[in-house]
Amino acid sequence: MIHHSSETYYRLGKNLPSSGNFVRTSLSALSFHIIAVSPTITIPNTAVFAFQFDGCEYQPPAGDQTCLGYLACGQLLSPRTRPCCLWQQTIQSPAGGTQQSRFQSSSAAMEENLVFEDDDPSASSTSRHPSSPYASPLTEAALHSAKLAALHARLALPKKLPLQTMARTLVDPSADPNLRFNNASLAQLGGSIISFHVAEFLLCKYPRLPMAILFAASGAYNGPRTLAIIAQEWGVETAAYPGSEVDPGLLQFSKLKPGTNLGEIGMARKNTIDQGVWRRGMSSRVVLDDEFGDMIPQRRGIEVDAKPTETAYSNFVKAVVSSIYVHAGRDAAKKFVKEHILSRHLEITQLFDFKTPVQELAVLCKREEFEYPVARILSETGRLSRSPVFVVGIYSGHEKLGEGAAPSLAEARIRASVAALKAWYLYSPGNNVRVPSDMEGANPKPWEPVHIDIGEIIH
Amino acid sequence: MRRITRLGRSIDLLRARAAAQTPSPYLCSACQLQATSFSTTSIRAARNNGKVPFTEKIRQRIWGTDKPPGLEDPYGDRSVFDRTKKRAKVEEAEEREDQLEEAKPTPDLSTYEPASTWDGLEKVGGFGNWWKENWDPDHQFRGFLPAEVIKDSDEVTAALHRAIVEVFALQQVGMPPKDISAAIPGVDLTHEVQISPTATGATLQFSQKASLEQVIQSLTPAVDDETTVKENPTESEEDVAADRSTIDPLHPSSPEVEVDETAEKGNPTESEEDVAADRSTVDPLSGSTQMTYGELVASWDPSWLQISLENPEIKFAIVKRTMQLTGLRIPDAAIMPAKTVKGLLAHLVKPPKPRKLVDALQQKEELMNIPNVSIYAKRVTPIDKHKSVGRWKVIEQRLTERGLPVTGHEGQSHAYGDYR
Amino acid sequence: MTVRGLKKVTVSQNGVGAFILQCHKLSFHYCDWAGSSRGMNSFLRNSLQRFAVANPQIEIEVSPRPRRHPVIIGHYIGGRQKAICVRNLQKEQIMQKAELLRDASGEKLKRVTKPVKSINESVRGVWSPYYGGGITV
Amino acid sequence: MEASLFRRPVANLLSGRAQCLLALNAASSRHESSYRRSKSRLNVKPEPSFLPSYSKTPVQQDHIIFNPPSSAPSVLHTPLKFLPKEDKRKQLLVATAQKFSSSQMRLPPPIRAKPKVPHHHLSDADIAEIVKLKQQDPDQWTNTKLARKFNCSSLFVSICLTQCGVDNAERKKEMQEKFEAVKARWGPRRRKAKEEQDRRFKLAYRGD
Amino acid sequence: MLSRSLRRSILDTRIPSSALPPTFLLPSRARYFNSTPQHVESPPDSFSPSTPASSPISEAPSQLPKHTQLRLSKIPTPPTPPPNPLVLSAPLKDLLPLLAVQPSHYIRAHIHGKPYLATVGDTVRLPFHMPGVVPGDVLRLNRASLLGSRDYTLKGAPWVDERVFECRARVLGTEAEPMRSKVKTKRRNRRVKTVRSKHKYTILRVSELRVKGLEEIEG
Repeated sequence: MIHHSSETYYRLGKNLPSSGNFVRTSLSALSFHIIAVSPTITIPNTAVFAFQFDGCEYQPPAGDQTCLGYLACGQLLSPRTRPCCLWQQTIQSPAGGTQQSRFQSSSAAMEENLVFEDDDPSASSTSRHPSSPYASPLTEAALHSAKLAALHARLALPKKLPLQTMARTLVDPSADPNLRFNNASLAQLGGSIISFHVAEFLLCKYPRLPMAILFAASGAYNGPRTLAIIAQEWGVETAAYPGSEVDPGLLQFSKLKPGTNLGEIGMARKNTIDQGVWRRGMSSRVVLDDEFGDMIPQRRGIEVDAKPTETAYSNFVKAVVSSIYVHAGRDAAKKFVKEHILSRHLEITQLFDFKTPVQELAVLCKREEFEYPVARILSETGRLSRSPVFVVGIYSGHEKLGEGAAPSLAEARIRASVAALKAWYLYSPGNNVRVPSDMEGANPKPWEPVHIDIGEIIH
Repeated sequence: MRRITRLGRSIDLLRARAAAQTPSPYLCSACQLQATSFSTTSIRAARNNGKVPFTEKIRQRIWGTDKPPGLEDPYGDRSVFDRTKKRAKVEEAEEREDQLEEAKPTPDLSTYEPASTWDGLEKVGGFGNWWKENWDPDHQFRGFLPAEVIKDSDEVTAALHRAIVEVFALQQVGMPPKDISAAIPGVDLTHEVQISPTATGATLQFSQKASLEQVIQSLTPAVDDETTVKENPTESEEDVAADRSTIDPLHPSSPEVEVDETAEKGNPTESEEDVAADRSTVDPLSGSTQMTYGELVASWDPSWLQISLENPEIKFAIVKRTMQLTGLRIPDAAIMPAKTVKGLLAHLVKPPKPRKLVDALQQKEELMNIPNVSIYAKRVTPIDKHKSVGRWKVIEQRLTERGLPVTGHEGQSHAYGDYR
Repeated sequence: MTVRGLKKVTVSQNGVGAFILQCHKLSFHYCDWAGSSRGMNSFLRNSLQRFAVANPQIEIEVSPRPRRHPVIIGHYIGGRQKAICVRNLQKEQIMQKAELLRDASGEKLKRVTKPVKSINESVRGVWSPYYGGGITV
Repeated sequence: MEASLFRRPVANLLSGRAQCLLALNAASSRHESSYRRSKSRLNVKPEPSFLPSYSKTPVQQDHIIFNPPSSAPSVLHTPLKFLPKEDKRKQLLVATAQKFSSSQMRLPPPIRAKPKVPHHHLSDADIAEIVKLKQQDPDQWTNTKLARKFNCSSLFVSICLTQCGVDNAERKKEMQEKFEAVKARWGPRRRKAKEEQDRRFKLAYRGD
Repeated sequence: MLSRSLRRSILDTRIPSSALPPTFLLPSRARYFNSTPQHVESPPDSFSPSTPASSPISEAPSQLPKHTQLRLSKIPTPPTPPPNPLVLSAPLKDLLPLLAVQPSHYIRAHIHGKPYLATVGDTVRLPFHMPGVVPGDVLRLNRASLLGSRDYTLKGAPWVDERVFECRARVLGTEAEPMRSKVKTKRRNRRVKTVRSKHKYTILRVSELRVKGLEEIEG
């Protein structure tokens, strides 16, 4: 009867090593926050936390439980100087020297196993166009790109976040396979941060949402489509073809060939059905799928092959969030997510699609020890006419749970019970609920635990 | 102008007669015309010898008397230029005197014999020796400013520096700074003189190349050095006088040639050359021959720009000397507000006016430093747009592998896209 | 799995959380030679710096366009453009035009009769004759 | 009862909301010869509770009135029964609900969806009987007939049969074929009506 | 009255950090981001975080004629000292929490005397071009005649006290309507005169609407 009452284990953040996945228990809401973003770190992802540009400080987030704390140590700055091409020289400011250095820092762990594509140009021949010297623009070019500076100001990013990092967030792995110049690791972290904030917002605002609706809502807030729309509303445009001469203010990734079937790349559940992997049920989606309950695409090929525009855009947004996190701290990142992602408009009442609402409501009333729900006619008109209207209310005892109007009694009953179920699922403790991460602010009010529901109704 | 023409017309009537009457051999024809037209003396003279003017005759005929009433010469007042009345009064007075004289007994002219030659006769008129003074080839006019104006900013700076050094040198030896430009500007001795501003004016650190004495000596004109020595007998002047016997600064000599070409190497301008025209054996440039004016200006301690020009005497002298050295005219509007040398220099050396807007914008540092502004020197062509989104390399590759021209005109594809 | 979630996308309410200026790029075109762009040139010399500093979120591109009238082109986030020809205008007028382009939303001008536009569902619901009136306290 | 159900909306229409009828008329009438007239006909008086409130004298200070709208309830307003125990707002809302709701009003009549059949009154013998009859002559003993015979619901009959391992796959299939044949005989209007009904039900399950 | 309240809103700093719009969008920073120097009215020193800046409705300058208020509004009026805390009448005191706990609210805000019925996220197209504001500015709307939720309605007489709620709107920009041209002719006269008109309108978006709690109002 009660589903996952003891512990519902599900995952937010991609099903990848460094994603935040948390346990939702009824003990305390704060506990899941602490477990929330404590990812297990793999080597390539350390490149992001390790970078420091000359002149811009790295501020480790105050009291962070995340990986950044221990990743900040053991980083060293390894400048790489590369002779720049003529075009690059022409766009340099007069101050710019004849030799340009592209500063990147890398963790000591990476030093030996990482190959610089400059040292042997054949390494990145997959993505780099032969006529452009490097796969992505140099970091110096970021300082002279008006587009990039305007984007930085438009998003009102903190001054601590340098333009070089912004330029790096715009380089997709499919454009520059070198981990220290693309936004793969940034996007990794940013996705976890965004999904964490969205999840705690949804769980505190609507504590009774069933898993399917929770998946749908989080997909509506920070799914790839939404993030792509957000990036386009920021005024970010895509480069036609990545290269070092491209304006650093453009999103760079290698686009799909026209006529490619998205189903081959996209994470649609149906093609897994075609492959015979037949999984259904929320538990498998919770455990095996990504934060939106969708299939994670099998790694066909490596990261560097072409990808749809939507994915590149969403990676860019995630990378921006994580770069704010890395440079300006946790509060800035939270504020950014609040303003750009959580402030958007979603009709959460329209996410539901019930199968057997009447029975489900009966089960609910039984579970909650309410009286058996009875459908009663509140008012009606034209019962014998061509277009009658019945207004039916579902009553449990003397209390009306839901109400619906329809041209037939059965439909009206269905509508009424759907309304009652929605009213149950969309219970919200208040307009301005506090989320656990509010406790990280300066001298917060004492935390009162949020309402944790015992789970959705199954029968 | 109009009056002259009318005059011409009024003259024309009388021309033949007037020209016939009093020919003055010393006048050109134009002058003759003027003379005749304006003077009525001839008419009066004619009346003296019994000739009555035509109008008078007519009036006498009309009135039948010898003294006809009314306006004599009724047409006289028509002319604006008619001064016959005044003249007439004057003439009448003269007539009376003449009559008085005639009334006197005339002296006898027995002892008078006309001169046969012009010896002893006094000469009247002529130009004196004006022609000699002005049009002689050996007295050439030389203005105060040199003919060639110095354009190069470093050179102008050097000239200002020199003027300051010389003025303060004069001030040191106590000579009045106003006769700074008494001497024709010779070779510049002051290249290595460092100036440091003080409360009162400035102090000069002379090098061994150019000592105070040499500077002063280069400033004093050769003609009146005795007088200067007389009037202020400083020992410096004495030993200047002493070595003046040995070295003549104004005497050109052999090393000038190589100095010249170093000067050519350094900064070839006419002024430099005519400075080089009178080089002396004491060559201050010999050490710094390889030095261009730019390096020279850079070699000076910039504090010399802070020298105050409050003292009007100093200021006048510096401005005068600078004008003499450079040939630039400094208007009062620039002289008045210039409180320090810097201000004066700011007027002397101006950045050239930019021809294009891009140059003007790129001179504005703060505009160029705004991160969200991008300024292009050339028109942003479609090719530039393709390049900025990275499509151009693909287009180029495709075109080349099809063997098509990349741009309409071959080989100029690189000429596009020079940004900033 | 009795209830199924429908896939939806959140709608942006620009200004409720963050505010994104809709004009993301202004390109100023001038001509060095033609007299019609005298005012434009003086604007670029004198006023452009103030404008650019005041609007850091707009990418400003200045490029010559020989033998053409001066133009300001505003590029908007919707992908639309608005161009204003500023020939023979003084620099103050050009500043006004630039601010007009900055303040515009990039949409096509439409006649609006209702002052308030909303995407929220009605707070008090849609009136229907089947429900009673309110009880007055 | 029924009469009262009819009366209520009509009474509402006639009593409080005459201007709305007026508005409907104005919207529907095509005889307005000018934009101005139709506008002036269409702008209805605001709801009386929004007019400045006069209780003999106009109220001099801010005040809150309770005027629930005459519209379908919103699902965002959780019924009091659904509020969890620890919700702070609960007692407040309960108190006000008791204040405002007229206490102990008679409940409206329930829907008689289907005639009520007794529950859990069949013994195992009856169930065995059901299965036997079904296996003897499935065509003659349909579920409905069995249900009528044993005075239980056809759902119960089907449950019994499925539990007892009677497979009615081919029966289902031929019933489906029969239904398809019937559907093929539908005319365009009925088909349209049925499709619309399906669409309506789909929307009903979504609740919008 | 409006523009006075605008000034007050621009100078308003008594905003709880929770309800605070992002700092870069507060009026000062909004100025700092996008304001052209011809309209910088609010002196930065008036942003001292100590001076609370809302004023009792009683002293709202509704007595002054409008033009004088507009002239007053040219100079930013310094934030008025905090009045004694608002005392609510008993029925208001026990009904206000009920109004506050309802899920969604609407407001009938008045700008230049015109009412606009709006909820959070609505765009309001003012029938005039508001001077001295640039996109991104945050205005505080403090004149409301109605503030309601689904079941309850707070009615002001004539205005709801501005200490009860917080409503902010952000300036989205300026829009114009397509040019109208009207052809004017006179009888027996060939002269045709075409009158053109194209007006600018300021667009606002209601970014925040909050009914304060009792302790927040009285404390």
